[in-house]
Amino acid sequence: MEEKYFEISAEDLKKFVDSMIKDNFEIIAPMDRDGDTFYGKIGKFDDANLDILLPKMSYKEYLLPKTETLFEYSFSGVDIDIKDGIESVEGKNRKRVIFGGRPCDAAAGPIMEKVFNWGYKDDFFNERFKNLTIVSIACEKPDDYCFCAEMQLSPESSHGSDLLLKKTGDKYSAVVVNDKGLELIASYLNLFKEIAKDEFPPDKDWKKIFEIEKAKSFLDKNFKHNYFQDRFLSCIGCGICTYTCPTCHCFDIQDEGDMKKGKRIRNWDSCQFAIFTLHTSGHNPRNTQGDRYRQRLMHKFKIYSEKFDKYLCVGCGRCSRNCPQDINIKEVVKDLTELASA
Amino acid sequence: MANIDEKLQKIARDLLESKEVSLIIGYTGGSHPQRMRPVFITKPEDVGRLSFNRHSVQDLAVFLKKQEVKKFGRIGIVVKGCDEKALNVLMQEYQVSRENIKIIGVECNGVIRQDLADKGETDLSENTVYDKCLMCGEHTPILHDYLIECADPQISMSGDIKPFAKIEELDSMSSEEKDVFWEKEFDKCIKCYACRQACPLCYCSRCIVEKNVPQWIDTNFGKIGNAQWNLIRAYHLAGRCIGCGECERACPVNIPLMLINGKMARSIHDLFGYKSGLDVDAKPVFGVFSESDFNDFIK
Amino acid sequence: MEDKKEELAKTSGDNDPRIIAFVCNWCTYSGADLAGTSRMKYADNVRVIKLPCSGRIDPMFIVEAFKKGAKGVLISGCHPGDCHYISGNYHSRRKYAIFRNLLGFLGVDLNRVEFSWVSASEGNKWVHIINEFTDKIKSLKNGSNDIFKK
Amino acid sequence: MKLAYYPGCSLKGTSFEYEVSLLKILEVLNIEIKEIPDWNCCGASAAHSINHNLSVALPARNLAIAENGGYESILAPCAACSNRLKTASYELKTDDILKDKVVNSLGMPYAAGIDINNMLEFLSGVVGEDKIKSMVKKPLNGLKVASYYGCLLVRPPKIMQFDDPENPVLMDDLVALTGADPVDYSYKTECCGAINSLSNPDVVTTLTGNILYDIKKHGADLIVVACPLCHSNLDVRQREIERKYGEKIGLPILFVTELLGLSFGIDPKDLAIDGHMVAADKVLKKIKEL
Amino acid sequence: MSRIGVFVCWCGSNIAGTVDVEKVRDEASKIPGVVSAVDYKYMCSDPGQNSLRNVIKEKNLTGVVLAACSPHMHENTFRKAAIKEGLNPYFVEIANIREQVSWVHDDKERATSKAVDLMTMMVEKVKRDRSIDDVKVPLHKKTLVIGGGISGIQAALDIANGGVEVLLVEKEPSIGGRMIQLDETFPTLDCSSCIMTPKMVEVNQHPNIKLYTYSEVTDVSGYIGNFKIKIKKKARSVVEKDCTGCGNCWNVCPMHKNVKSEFNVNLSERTAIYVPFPQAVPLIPALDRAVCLHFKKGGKCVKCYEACGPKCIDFNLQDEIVEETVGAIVAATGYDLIENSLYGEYGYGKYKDVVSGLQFERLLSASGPTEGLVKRPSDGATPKTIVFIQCVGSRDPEKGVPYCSKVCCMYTAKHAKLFAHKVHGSQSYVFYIDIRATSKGYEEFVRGTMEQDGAIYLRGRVSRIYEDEGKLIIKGADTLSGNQVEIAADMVVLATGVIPKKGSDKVAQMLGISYDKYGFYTESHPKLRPTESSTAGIFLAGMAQGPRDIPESVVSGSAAASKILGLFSKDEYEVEGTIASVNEATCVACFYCRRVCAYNAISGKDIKDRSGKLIKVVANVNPGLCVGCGACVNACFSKTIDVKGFMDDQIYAEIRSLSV
Repeated sequence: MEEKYFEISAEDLKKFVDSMIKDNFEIIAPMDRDGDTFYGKIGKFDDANLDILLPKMSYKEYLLPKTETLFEYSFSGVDIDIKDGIESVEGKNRKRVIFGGRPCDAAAGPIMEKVFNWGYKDDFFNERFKNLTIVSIACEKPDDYCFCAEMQLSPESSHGSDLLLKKTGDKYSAVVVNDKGLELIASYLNLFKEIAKDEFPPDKDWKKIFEIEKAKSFLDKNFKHNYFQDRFLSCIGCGICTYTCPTCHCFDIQDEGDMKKGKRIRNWDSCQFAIFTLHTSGHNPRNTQGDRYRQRLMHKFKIYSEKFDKYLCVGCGRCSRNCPQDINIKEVVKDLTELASA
Repeated sequence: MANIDEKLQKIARDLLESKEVSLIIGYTGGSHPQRMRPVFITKPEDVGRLSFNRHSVQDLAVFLKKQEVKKFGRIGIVVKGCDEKALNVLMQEYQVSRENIKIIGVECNGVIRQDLADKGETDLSENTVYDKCLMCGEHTPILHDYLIECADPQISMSGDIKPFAKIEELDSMSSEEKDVFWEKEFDKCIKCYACRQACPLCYCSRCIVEKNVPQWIDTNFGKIGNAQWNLIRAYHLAGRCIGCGECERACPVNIPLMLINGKMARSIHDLFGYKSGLDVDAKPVFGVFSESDFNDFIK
Repeated sequence: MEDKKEELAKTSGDNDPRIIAFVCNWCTYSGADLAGTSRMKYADNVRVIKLPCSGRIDPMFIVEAFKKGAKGVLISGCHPGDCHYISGNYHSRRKYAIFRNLLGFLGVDLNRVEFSWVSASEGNKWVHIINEFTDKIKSLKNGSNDIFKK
Repeated sequence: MKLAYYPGCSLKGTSFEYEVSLLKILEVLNIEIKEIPDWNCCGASAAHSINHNLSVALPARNLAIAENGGYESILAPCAACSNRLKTASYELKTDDILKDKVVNSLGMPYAAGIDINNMLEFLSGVVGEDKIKSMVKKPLNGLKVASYYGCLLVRPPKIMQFDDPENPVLMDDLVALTGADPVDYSYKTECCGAINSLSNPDVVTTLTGNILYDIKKHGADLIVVACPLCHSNLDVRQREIERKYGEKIGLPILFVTELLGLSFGIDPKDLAIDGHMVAADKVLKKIKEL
Repeated sequence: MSRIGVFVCWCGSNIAGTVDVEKVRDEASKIPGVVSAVDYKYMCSDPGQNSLRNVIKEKNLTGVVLAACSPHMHENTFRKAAIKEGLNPYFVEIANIREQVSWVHDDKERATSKAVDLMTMMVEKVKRDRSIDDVKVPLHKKTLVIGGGISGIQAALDIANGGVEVLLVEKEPSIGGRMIQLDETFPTLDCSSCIMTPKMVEVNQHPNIKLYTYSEVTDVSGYIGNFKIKIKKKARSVVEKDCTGCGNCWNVCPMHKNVKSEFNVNLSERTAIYVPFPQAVPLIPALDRAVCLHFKKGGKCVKCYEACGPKCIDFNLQDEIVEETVGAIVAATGYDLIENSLYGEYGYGKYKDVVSGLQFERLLSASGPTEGLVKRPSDGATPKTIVFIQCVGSRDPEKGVPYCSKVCCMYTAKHAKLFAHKVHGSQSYVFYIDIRATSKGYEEFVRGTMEQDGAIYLRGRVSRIYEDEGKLIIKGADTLSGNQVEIAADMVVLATGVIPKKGSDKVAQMLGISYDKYGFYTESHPKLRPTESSTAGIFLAGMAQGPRDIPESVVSGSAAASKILGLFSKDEYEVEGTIASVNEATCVACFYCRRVCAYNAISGKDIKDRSGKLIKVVANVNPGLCVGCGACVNACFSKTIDVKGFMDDQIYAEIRSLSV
């Protein structure tokens, strides 16, 4: 469908959200907790913190939960009873809304969707993704860790959002990207005022400090470059980068249970863990943290892009902000582009 | 400040030039002026990168458990008093040998909490440092081959702030109330194991959570799996944790891990009179016993 | 939080709680055998798991037993000084003391965990401990409302 | 090093000679000590027989004042004072619960870190034998001096950590520095009767008599002490003892600081030697003739 | 896939009366992996065992669970039956449904459900059982005895007489130890050297005993049956095989002043080349290089060499290391006396006439410095009054040791008695705390000292001793009369307490045996294994274990000997295979396992690559020493070590199999 443009006052936005909550929507928004901000279910509009640049974690877990039960089984004697986990996927009623996320987080959804539908179609992911409506708010002031512009997005990108809001003074301009977005506001149209496309504030010119293609060209040719081993001596393999990343999506499948019953689950996993590639023999093809960090760079900036023509990174900068040893991916990618030129 | 850096650099240069060590682990400037990051210097000409200040929060001893770092053989390491205690435990537990390590001790009167530093905090005061700094008993590293004196003044204490006061608060709660508190905290856990990875003393090559015959710890990120993980982590560090607080600092979801570690340290001290990391020659508290150990809880 | 309190209120004592006992082979298991040969009677809620020595009884077994749904866990070995393996019970005693503090700090009701020294000649002590512990577990209002509840 | 000085009551009263001679020799030695401000009673022998907490809190207050004043070391010339200060410090170092209680009651912080010296430890440890030796201008060659230690300096050994508790020699070593000959005898640490002097003088004359006659038998010219109470018993009761046993003693009792002062060539008057009961005239004359 | 057989025993009505055995059997048959479930009246009977064996054979079982009586009753019976059918015995597990179910519960339904639970647990355990082979350790039938005192000598003789080769290692130039220093022995007053010397000679002449005097054990490795030891023979400077013991050398040695005789406890001098005492065994002198003029003055003095007929003095002899392999070791390192100088108030060292008990033995001894005449060390005068002080160091937690030294009461009574016999008209005073005289004839002996020999016993302590006009003034308390006493005496004898031999802790560390906080070696069990150390194959004897008198020392030496002869009566030492094992891939060598192992069974092992380069060190379990207690498993953070027969996954399976 054609994009549609609206305007809504700050006051009406609050009404919009509070009405949705009253109408049994589950609204996931940035919320303050323990001195930080995380996504969480809000009980009212005022619970949300829309001033924060980015919550500490992405809202990945609403697409790929930390732990997902694929199926459950139980024994009675030698008979086995199996229950499919898809039956209990939550949010089927299409009433879950991510509200107040940023364009980078929103862009992560379609990036992950490609993985979960490449060859095997992952019902669990698709069921959740289909039922999630995403209302994002454009960033006004990205910080030094942000590099979405370099990642072919921008602080104002609507890519991946169903509805994107831009704050202009004390009101918001809104662009409805698709039917899902339109459907969401359909019942609340009285709060929105449709405007013409040219009344919608144009995107600013966001500066880039490197060209990501150059980084890829370095990665293409330098698998064994010393840079990786030297630079990531300081990596302790904690995996925070992957767990806070909106696009990292690796998981591990485990069986849990006893002699009577059990379940097969999949849990988040991280390529930064030594055990991730450890073979039964004891051999580990990615034996150093340098190897493992390189893998993350390769996957994000080379392997994924070769398959899907996009990068597996939205430039949100979470991995840098949260790294306990201050490894800054923006610096790292910039290093790669410089090495490519050297 | 510059003075400290110069001294550090001089020591590092001498050590590298004389080939007494092949690697120096230290601090250098980070993503922004209030952040420091680890740096690994192998060439004398690079020592200019070394620096130290009140933002040097990391416990660099954590790197000594990395195979990639061990490969260097003889290593020089910059440590604060708290970090040095980790070296002592590593030596007690045969993970590091004294001959292979040159300890460049830096006197420290506290480091600024990273969450505040990220917001621009630069003042060193009782409101800006970690709780561990407020009750630090080892401003000067216990063992050191070199010692660089402190540039920062001692923090004055108003008495209003009681470090780890939450421990006493929890101690006074009923088990239901404690349960409610911890269930909420553990619910946040995303099992990234950053607490483990950031810990200088979690050096097992195969962590117990990675052992699956039997599956000691549930793999799920649910209530039980998370609680089990946090329990075993605390238990395995009881009597060993030296309170550097790296686990809590690393935790991306802000679980107050130092409450548990602190409680364990207190219990160990109360029951066995032992404090971890103070004496490299001491026998670890769970490596010995006394016939007169606490027995009241046993019928 | 509210839900939880309600849940707590609803849970009443358990009439047939399961108790898992981890015991050493030489003292407590023999003590339990002695209770049998002496035909003493005691509560049948307990399931005994035999190990060589209390030195072998890992505190994490307690957690596994809770996870499986046990309402109470008993650990029992030789009296101090009597360990068949010289010092196994001494080493474990340190661990239990700390692990118990840890469980308590994390909100586990410590009434659910019992430790005892029962010698091979103390069949009556075994009976007494099992009966008393079973009664205690039965009387707990919120039998297993903690992080390891089923 | 900043040195604090805790005089206690004796040095301001009955044993003023001790303080006078101390300050005089320190002047000569060019060592500065500062009397701690607002000091209070150490509790002496009374407090600890009545209230244990009080017996620790009283000395602890003096220690805390000194410590908070930035002093690293404190001198308590009186043996009873140094004994109480050391005992309090020891108890606070080894008992965290008591420490919490006491520090609370003091209303000021106290880390139990300050070093406590009795007079002999101060002279040989802080001042140093070399320095003392260098100041000896009038060597007391040939003078026979018996050092009497008494009990408070050495007991209980676990806390006092002073020399060999059964056979101390620290004071004898100081005597030797002056050129005098230390006299060995058997009653160095025997009881002088202490505070019984007031309630039960008969005990004191017996015990002190044993000490005095033994020293006399070993041919000493004079006795040095480092304890006001010892001094008082040996000095004040001497006439009475002579009467009781009908045998002359005539041994002057000097504080160790006075003896050092004499060897430094200080005028006996400036050392207040004329303040004692047993006159030291003969000895002073002997010194003069040396 | 497991093929488990479950056998439910009725034990007549003992089990079947309370437990529904058919129900247990039926429930068993429903468990995946169970291929046979039967019940039988008496499983332990011959027909019962035969049916068990038949099922093992017919169904080709991989595991057996018996729901029956306690494993302490019949586990062995059923395991033996399994072995006969070729099944590894450790695949047999017992669910105890008699002692712990039917005999202790009444409610049949609930008892049955408990029995089902216990049976199920064992099925899950047996599924995870691994084949375990018992460990057989070959025995090297030779014994090392460390220490040539009475207990070491007794052990050596008994073992040698049993036909086993013995290496007896003594640090001093002669064997004999403390006992040969003593004069007469309580309570019989037979002369110590009269009863000791023949034993010493027997040792020297015994074909099965190899004597190493002036030697020390410097290294011990290995384990029961196979200890590799190194003995350092210190350079004696005398060629032993040529020496005749004539004495010409020591008679000409110019160094006869200033070197105190250790044997006479500093009461006399000895020469640089010397035998410690005339009856020394072997009667071969040793040259003390630390004091010898030849070594101090650049080789000038060669008087002894010149005097020596067979020219067996060789100044160039070097320390020699002998390597041996033994199967068992006896540690009999003996004792020393507490340092008397701890008691400044007694003036030991200051007053010559204050002596220790051992010194007084030498003063009494006919072979001593005074040829048996009691004389004061200071002036050689005969003392008329002696004060004996008991418990010097013993029973004194403040300055000495808290324990009782056991022999002092008796030897003091003996001293007072002998003094009375030797010096007529003399008087003894004994200060004591309690009199402990509990063996045969001991109490009578002490009574005799008091009553016939007139020793005055004063119950109390001495506070101070000082010299006054040639007399020792002893000030003390008599707590029975409540009086202070002051005694003027000619001599004082301190009944000094005993402590372990200096350096015995080093020996213990070398042997890997444990010792208590005083340094006495600890027994494997204080009551039931009083002669075994905590380490298999190492036995204890004599005062090294704690204070004891001569008869007890002899008994302990013989006890150690009988244990060793028993051990060596077989060719192999067999230990159960249920021992710990290490996963070398995941071990990080923190060695908490080694710290908690009471059996010294864990050591470090180097893992090397093909080129011999060290990759890492890991913990390694010595099968000869491990007893499978599992303390190491509990200490291991990464669960890298596990104990066979009680593996972690088995215990978890037991827990997880329960129905709750």
